[in-house]
Amino acid sequence: MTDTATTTKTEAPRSQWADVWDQFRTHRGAMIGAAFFVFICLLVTFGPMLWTLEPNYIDIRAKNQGPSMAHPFGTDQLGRDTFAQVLAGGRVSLLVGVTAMLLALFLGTLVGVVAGYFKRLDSPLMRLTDLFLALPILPLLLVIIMLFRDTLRAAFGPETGIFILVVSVIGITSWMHTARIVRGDVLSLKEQEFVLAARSIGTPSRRMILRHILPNVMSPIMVSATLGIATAIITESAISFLGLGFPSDFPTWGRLLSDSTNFMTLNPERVIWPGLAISLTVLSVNYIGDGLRDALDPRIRGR
Amino acid sequence: MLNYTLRRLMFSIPVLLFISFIIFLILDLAPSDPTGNLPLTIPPEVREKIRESLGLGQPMPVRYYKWCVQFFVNEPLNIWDQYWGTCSFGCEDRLRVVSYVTRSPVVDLIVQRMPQTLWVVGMSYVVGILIAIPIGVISAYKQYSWFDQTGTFVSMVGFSVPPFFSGVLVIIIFSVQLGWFPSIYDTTLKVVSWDTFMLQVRQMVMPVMVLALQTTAQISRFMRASMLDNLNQDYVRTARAKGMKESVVLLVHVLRNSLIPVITVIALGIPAVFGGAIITEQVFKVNGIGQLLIIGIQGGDAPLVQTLTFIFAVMIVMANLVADIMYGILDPRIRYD
Amino acid sequence: MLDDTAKNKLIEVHDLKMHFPIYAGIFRSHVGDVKAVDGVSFDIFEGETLGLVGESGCGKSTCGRAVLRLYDITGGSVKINGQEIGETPQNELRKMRPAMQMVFQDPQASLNPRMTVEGIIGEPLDEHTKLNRKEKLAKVHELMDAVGLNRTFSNRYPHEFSGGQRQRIGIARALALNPKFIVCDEPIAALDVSIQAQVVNLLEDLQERFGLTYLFISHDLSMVRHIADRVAVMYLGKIAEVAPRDALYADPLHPYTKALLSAVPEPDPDLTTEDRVILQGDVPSPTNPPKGCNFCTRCPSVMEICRQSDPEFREVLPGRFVACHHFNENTNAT
Amino acid sequence: MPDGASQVLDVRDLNTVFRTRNGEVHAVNHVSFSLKKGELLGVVGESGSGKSVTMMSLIGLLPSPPAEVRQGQVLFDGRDLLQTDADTLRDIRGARIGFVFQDPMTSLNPVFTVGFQLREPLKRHMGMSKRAANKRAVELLELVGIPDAAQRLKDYPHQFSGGMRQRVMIAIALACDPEVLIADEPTTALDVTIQAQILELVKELRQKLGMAIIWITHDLGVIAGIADRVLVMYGGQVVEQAPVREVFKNPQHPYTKALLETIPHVRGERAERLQVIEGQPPMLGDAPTACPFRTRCPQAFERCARENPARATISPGHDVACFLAGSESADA
Amino acid sequence: MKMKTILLGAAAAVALSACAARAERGADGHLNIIYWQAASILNPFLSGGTKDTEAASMVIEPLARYDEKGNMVPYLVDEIPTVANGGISEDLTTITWKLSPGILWSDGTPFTSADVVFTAEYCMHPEGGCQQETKFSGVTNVEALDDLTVKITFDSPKPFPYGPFVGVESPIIQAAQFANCIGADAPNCTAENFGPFGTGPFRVTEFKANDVVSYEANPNYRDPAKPAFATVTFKGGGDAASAARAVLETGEFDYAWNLQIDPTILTQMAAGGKGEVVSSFGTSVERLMVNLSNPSADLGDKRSTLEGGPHPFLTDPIVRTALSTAIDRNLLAEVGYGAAGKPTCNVLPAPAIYASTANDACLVQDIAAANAMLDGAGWARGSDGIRAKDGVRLSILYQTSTNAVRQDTQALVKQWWGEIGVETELKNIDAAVFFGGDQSSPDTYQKLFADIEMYTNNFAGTDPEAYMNSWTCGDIPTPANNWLGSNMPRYCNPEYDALAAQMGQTSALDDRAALAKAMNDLLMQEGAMIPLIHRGDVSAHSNTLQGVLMNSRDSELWNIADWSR
Repeated sequence: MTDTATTTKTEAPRSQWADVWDQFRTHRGAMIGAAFFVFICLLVTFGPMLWTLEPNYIDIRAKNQGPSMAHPFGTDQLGRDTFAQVLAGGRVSLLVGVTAMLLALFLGTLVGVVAGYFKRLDSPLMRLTDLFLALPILPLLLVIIMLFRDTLRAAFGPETGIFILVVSVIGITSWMHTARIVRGDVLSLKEQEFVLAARSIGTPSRRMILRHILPNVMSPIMVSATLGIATAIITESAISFLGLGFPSDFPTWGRLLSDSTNFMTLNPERVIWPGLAISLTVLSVNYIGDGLRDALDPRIRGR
Repeated sequence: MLNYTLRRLMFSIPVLLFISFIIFLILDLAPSDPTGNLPLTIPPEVREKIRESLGLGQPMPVRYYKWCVQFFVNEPLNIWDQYWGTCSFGCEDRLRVVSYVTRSPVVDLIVQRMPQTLWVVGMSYVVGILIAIPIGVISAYKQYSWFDQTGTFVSMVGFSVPPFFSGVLVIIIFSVQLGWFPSIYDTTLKVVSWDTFMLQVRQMVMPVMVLALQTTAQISRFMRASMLDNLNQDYVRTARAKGMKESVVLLVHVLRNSLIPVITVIALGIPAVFGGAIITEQVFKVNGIGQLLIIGIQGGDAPLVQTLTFIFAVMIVMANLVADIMYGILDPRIRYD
Repeated sequence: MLDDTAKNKLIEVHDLKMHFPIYAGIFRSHVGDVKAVDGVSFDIFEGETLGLVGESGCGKSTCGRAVLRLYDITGGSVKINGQEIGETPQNELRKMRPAMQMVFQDPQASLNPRMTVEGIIGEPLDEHTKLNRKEKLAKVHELMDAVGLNRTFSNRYPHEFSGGQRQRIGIARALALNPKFIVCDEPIAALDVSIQAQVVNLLEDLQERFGLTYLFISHDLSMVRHIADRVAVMYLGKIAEVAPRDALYADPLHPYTKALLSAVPEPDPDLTTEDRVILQGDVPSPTNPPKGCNFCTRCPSVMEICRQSDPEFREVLPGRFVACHHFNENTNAT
Repeated sequence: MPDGASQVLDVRDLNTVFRTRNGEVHAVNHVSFSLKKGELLGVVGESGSGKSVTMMSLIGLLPSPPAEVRQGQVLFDGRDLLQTDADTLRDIRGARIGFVFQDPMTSLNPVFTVGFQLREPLKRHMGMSKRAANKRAVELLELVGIPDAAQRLKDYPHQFSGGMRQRVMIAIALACDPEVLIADEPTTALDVTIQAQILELVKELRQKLGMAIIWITHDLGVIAGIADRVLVMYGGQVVEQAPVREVFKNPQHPYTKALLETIPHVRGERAERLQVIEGQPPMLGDAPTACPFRTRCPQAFERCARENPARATISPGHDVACFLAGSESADA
Repeated sequence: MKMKTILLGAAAAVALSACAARAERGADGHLNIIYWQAASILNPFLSGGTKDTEAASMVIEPLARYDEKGNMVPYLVDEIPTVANGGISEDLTTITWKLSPGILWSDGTPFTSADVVFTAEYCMHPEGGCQQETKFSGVTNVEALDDLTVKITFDSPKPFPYGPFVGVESPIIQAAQFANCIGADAPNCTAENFGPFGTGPFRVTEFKANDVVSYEANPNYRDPAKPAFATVTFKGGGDAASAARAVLETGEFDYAWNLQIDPTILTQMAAGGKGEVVSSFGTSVERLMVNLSNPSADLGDKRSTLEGGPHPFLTDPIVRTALSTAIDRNLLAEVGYGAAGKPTCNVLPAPAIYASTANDACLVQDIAAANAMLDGAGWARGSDGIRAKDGVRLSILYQTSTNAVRQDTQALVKQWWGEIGVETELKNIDAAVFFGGDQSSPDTYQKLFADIEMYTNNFAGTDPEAYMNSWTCGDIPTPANNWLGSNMPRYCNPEYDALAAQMGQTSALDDRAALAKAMNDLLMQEGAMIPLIHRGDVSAHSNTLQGVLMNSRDSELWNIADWSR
């Protein structure tokens, strides 16, 4: 804030987000994480355009090969190109991660804000949250997938149907923590004087939430967003391992990893690539979360 | 405190009933038919008879009521009778919750599975916490040091590696290559002597390791954050101003305060660990609760799945309660009237 | 009442109650209330400043917010310009908001950190006027000038300003809709000594310029002495004494007012403070106020009756209201 | 100071710097002062004037990083505290130099009983047994005027009111009979009636125990009633130092004067309009090369922007850091 | 009727008893067996799962068993009844078993003909839900002529009357123990179903459903020197790869069952030297079932039934032939099965006398020929490369159970079919559901709500009659018969039915063989099924374990009494 009093030139507006970015930039882990995450997103988005090998193309003569010029990541037991599969799998895994996170975030924020803001809805909504928290997630997830797989498959096709299912199941079962955090923040925000100030102006609830509450709960939301991506990717891999996810010829990182564990001693690099992809993505996203948490913490950022 | 506990306990009854109803509802939608596993040669009339005997012909609320009676009345009575060797309220024709697939009472199956799950999952949790807390403390105290950075990295890797991968990896390293530990968990082993105890320890090492990695990863992060919060507090400065040693400041003043939120996380994590152990149980053939559940789900064994998921729900609700009570005990500021 | 009747009563608060329920026991039954404000009555005349003083936790801030109906009050009536707002639902109240505004204690917390100064000052205009963007900006700039802020900073965020400047932003926001009445809730408590005077002077200037009426809430008796025309002293949810400023500071009637005034340290080493009244003990909890006069636990001149019955709040001298048994006797005697 | 023997603490040319990402922040610049036995030294200044940081620097309580004590000496009992190793410093803290902090709500550890926290320094520094420490703790609580002391040892901080908590803090600071008590805004968070109680208590304790006290505050009123000597700080440096009467009756630094004029009074004449110090308090940053008050000083002239005035003694025990000090224009 | 097998069986029995009496019972300590599918019940009459019948086979025994070569071996009788020795009546309607004297149940009570009769009653009870009821098909009466003689009467001449009480799926349970468990009560007898008394070499000490069974040597076993192991653990759970690892790499277990994993992995594990992979060929054929009826979901109740009409394109024999020709069976065998799989073009590849050679042309993959065939039939490639004719696209939903090898096969087949312009969507269903027979699930293999499905089927023993009957018109699963039936392709050909009927009347082995071949060839030529691999069973045992004789026609544990270390 330096010499605001003496400057007379045109204002140099500095948004909070610029500050956040400045602080974020100083967190080395977070920067590396963000760079890697962007890199991996670009890679899986545009990679398949450059690396045009079909992930499902079987070249049985080239099975179980190590890395080579033709197959930089080697091939699997049917001679499919691991690199192409990791790219294709990454698309799905990241898409699942991001979409499920967005869904969970949307639900969590909605419930959290409404519960925190409207006193009368607080108790029922939080009971609902407790209820969801009390539901054993993985078992229920499995049951739900068993139940609705075919309906959705019939309606949207095998891939889209399962995608919708996996994403919504992960989303629906992981919004509660966000809701709790957001509610807590909203409750304390509500006591903040600027909200009181807005009320004394007569700002109606809708605008109050959009203008004052939501922008100020963005930070916990962003942090849970990063964690949400990581959790969703891991959960998808668990579902894949238990054989309830996407069709068998539809690669995801989780499936590639679980398929290749049996080849671990025979063909170690096959395990390494999807394993590395999952770990590094989760790691980078976690580091981004860490950096964001620091960057959004006013105590640290303040000065 | 007592009031609070009682109130929470009482409140948990409708919650649990409601949860059980939801679980019942979800499973009711499932396409699994208990007679589906009967041989195909059984004529339809007989099949129908069997369905009726299982209460399947009746409307949903009736079936739910029947299940409730079986689970909340008959099963506890049965445990009572088994324990005391008595026979109260007509123990002969008491209807029990019976698995569709194995035809044995679900509760017996669960009781059979409990020991190994408790051994492995419980131990891994304890081990994980014991490792996590010092890591969290040191990481926070030496924030941004190499130890902190390494700890952060390792715990995030631990969080990001799926157990079906790390499990197989440790099997290949420690069972196949080194031959130190068995890769298959022996559920029939009874600890009666030092040797059997060592056997038990050896067969637990790997699953405990894999599970503890995840626990450690999460709890050490919480511990670190909580320590960091507290290290900036005024009372820490007071303790230093009193001339207390750094070790006392850290391990007495800060640790106790930092543990309060972490205890909650630990208590709330218990059910998740049980649920999350499903994959680890598969990998090491521990055949505990998790594996039972998977089999139940795959086999369409509704009573089994329902009872198990409900038990998970009970555990979560109880863990919540314990967490809150622990909170009150550890933090004298919290006094639930 | 002297010539007070000639003045128009802008605010009339009668028997205002603001209770926060306490739930306890196994069934979360309602076992009692935190009586933050418990039967407070006062009037504020148009154009004057009523100082509301008291120690922390005495309910003065709650009282200020309840007067603006930021809370749904438990009981009593609040009239603004003769219009009862105690029972008005919030959506109807909205239309009346422009007339009554508030300045808050913490200049950091009272400004949305995610909004620019323009956004903050312009928010009331968005809500209550139909100005276009250009008119709005002009109005914002006008307001910024009025409170002594450089108008080129209108795109900046609150954290780029110092405490005193932030408080000016808050004041500009309160002024945006040309209010008649402003509740100043400890507007200077969070500011440095050298800045406090700036803000108080600003408030006085604005009052003069726009004919404002203030309810000035503060724990700082010396500042209140400076800005207020009349002063109300609150203790434990109730008003102990209301009096014109000079009379109150010269001759406090209520024992609590006396103690409060004598406890203020005087920045003069030569002033002997041997005759200071030092109260013993702490303020009782508003959950469980003492029986009788709520000051009876600390009062240096407590009598038997004080522990029995609650003294009536009454006018003992023209324009001077006190709730104390001492004055009940006096008035009875005379 | 002439009679060095009677000084318990002598601070010379202390500099403290905070390292932040945006460069170094010079929070304390060339601060020197001394403290005599049994004296109460008031330190006045607005927030950010460096008064708390100075006192923390003395005794190694600033977190490092980011804080770093750059240069200077802190002589206590014949040794330089800045050169002392951490262990010795710990032996001094709490035993020979006691601390009372501003916010009694957060300065006590919420999860330990008051008794525990009171016994800690006794066991640490005096090697007392728990029983002995307990006995002493009861005495201490009685000393600071907490009724029913033996019983209250078992209570947790949150069961005390704010004033009572500050009494506990004082008891802890006094536990080992320190030679110096540093009180950092001990009454700022308290209500006036409670503040009066605490001030009364401190006066009483001073008479009884006779230790030297450094009392940090921003409230000139408090200083006037309690201090022997006053240190006025602004922008990380000491701008004026004088006996208490001198400061109030014959202030020399423009800041001191302005500060005294802005304060409204409860008693005496009511000023129609408050005097103000225009502008904002300085932001700390680089080491000052000019007078920090120049931007707000009504009498500032060209030299003030060029040079940082050094403290000059204008009468015995009264020194000022202003080019105009002592000259006629200063009184204008 | 002269049965070679019987003579061979008798010879084997002699050979077996010769190498007995070598050791002392229980001398070799503990035996660890891992079945990666855990046993859920020990009563094979209530569960058709191999894991369950095999776990039970160590305890309860049939009267006679098949050895590893498919010969019948007497177990609880002294000799196999034949027409020659008078055990089978001349009109082939009765068979009389003479039980060996002196056999005791594990609880010490004598084994009598009453137990055999009871077992028949138990399984034939209409409400009992006996999984092995087909073993008793045609049986009108089972009676005890005396304590050691049982006579079984059939409703019509049975050229092959060894259904009841022969083989792992038809053991004898103790009448005394199961007396109260007959009919609808059968499933509720938990204690009995979890711990049946038996005449076998072991008895159950502890049963943990879906986890582990513990056995100890049966003190009343008829051969005092056997079994060599005092205790056995029968562990379940995990997956095939980890089971193989436990035997071949870590040596924790002595025997692992059904190692259907990638052959390269298995070879690599076996290289560890701790154990040995064994395989044997029975009658298992991995095949594609071609749905000849229309599986379109629009048909509602008529979906995948004959009433629903014929399949839009799979009824075209050229398409079916093309699909078959496009498959490289040798590669499938190599990739998925290694030594344990042979390419085959027959659904009945064994025993040798039944194996046809008429269809071996399909052993060679010929994409070009398949393309030519389709081109010739007017299936023209569209812009997306998928062939279509009259608006019908060659798009196939191809389902199977979840299993790594099957998924690999699916992927390969999908690629080959892609090369001939056929679009394939893969679907895999958990084995428990796929084979579960759940009425309400749409995913069972009987319902076949897909165009093509893949699984393995086989028959126990040596006689294919019942097996070949699977593809008669009467065996088509329909809603009317609760989808019961094994004619998954919905193949209905009077010519085939006539051959099947003829076989039921024929007793001469050579004639039967000729008929079976004819039926096989008919099925193949009509393309109702596309056989892929003649599969062997693959198991592994540790190097220290001796006496393992891999058997695909009975329980793999059939001779566990002879196992030793």
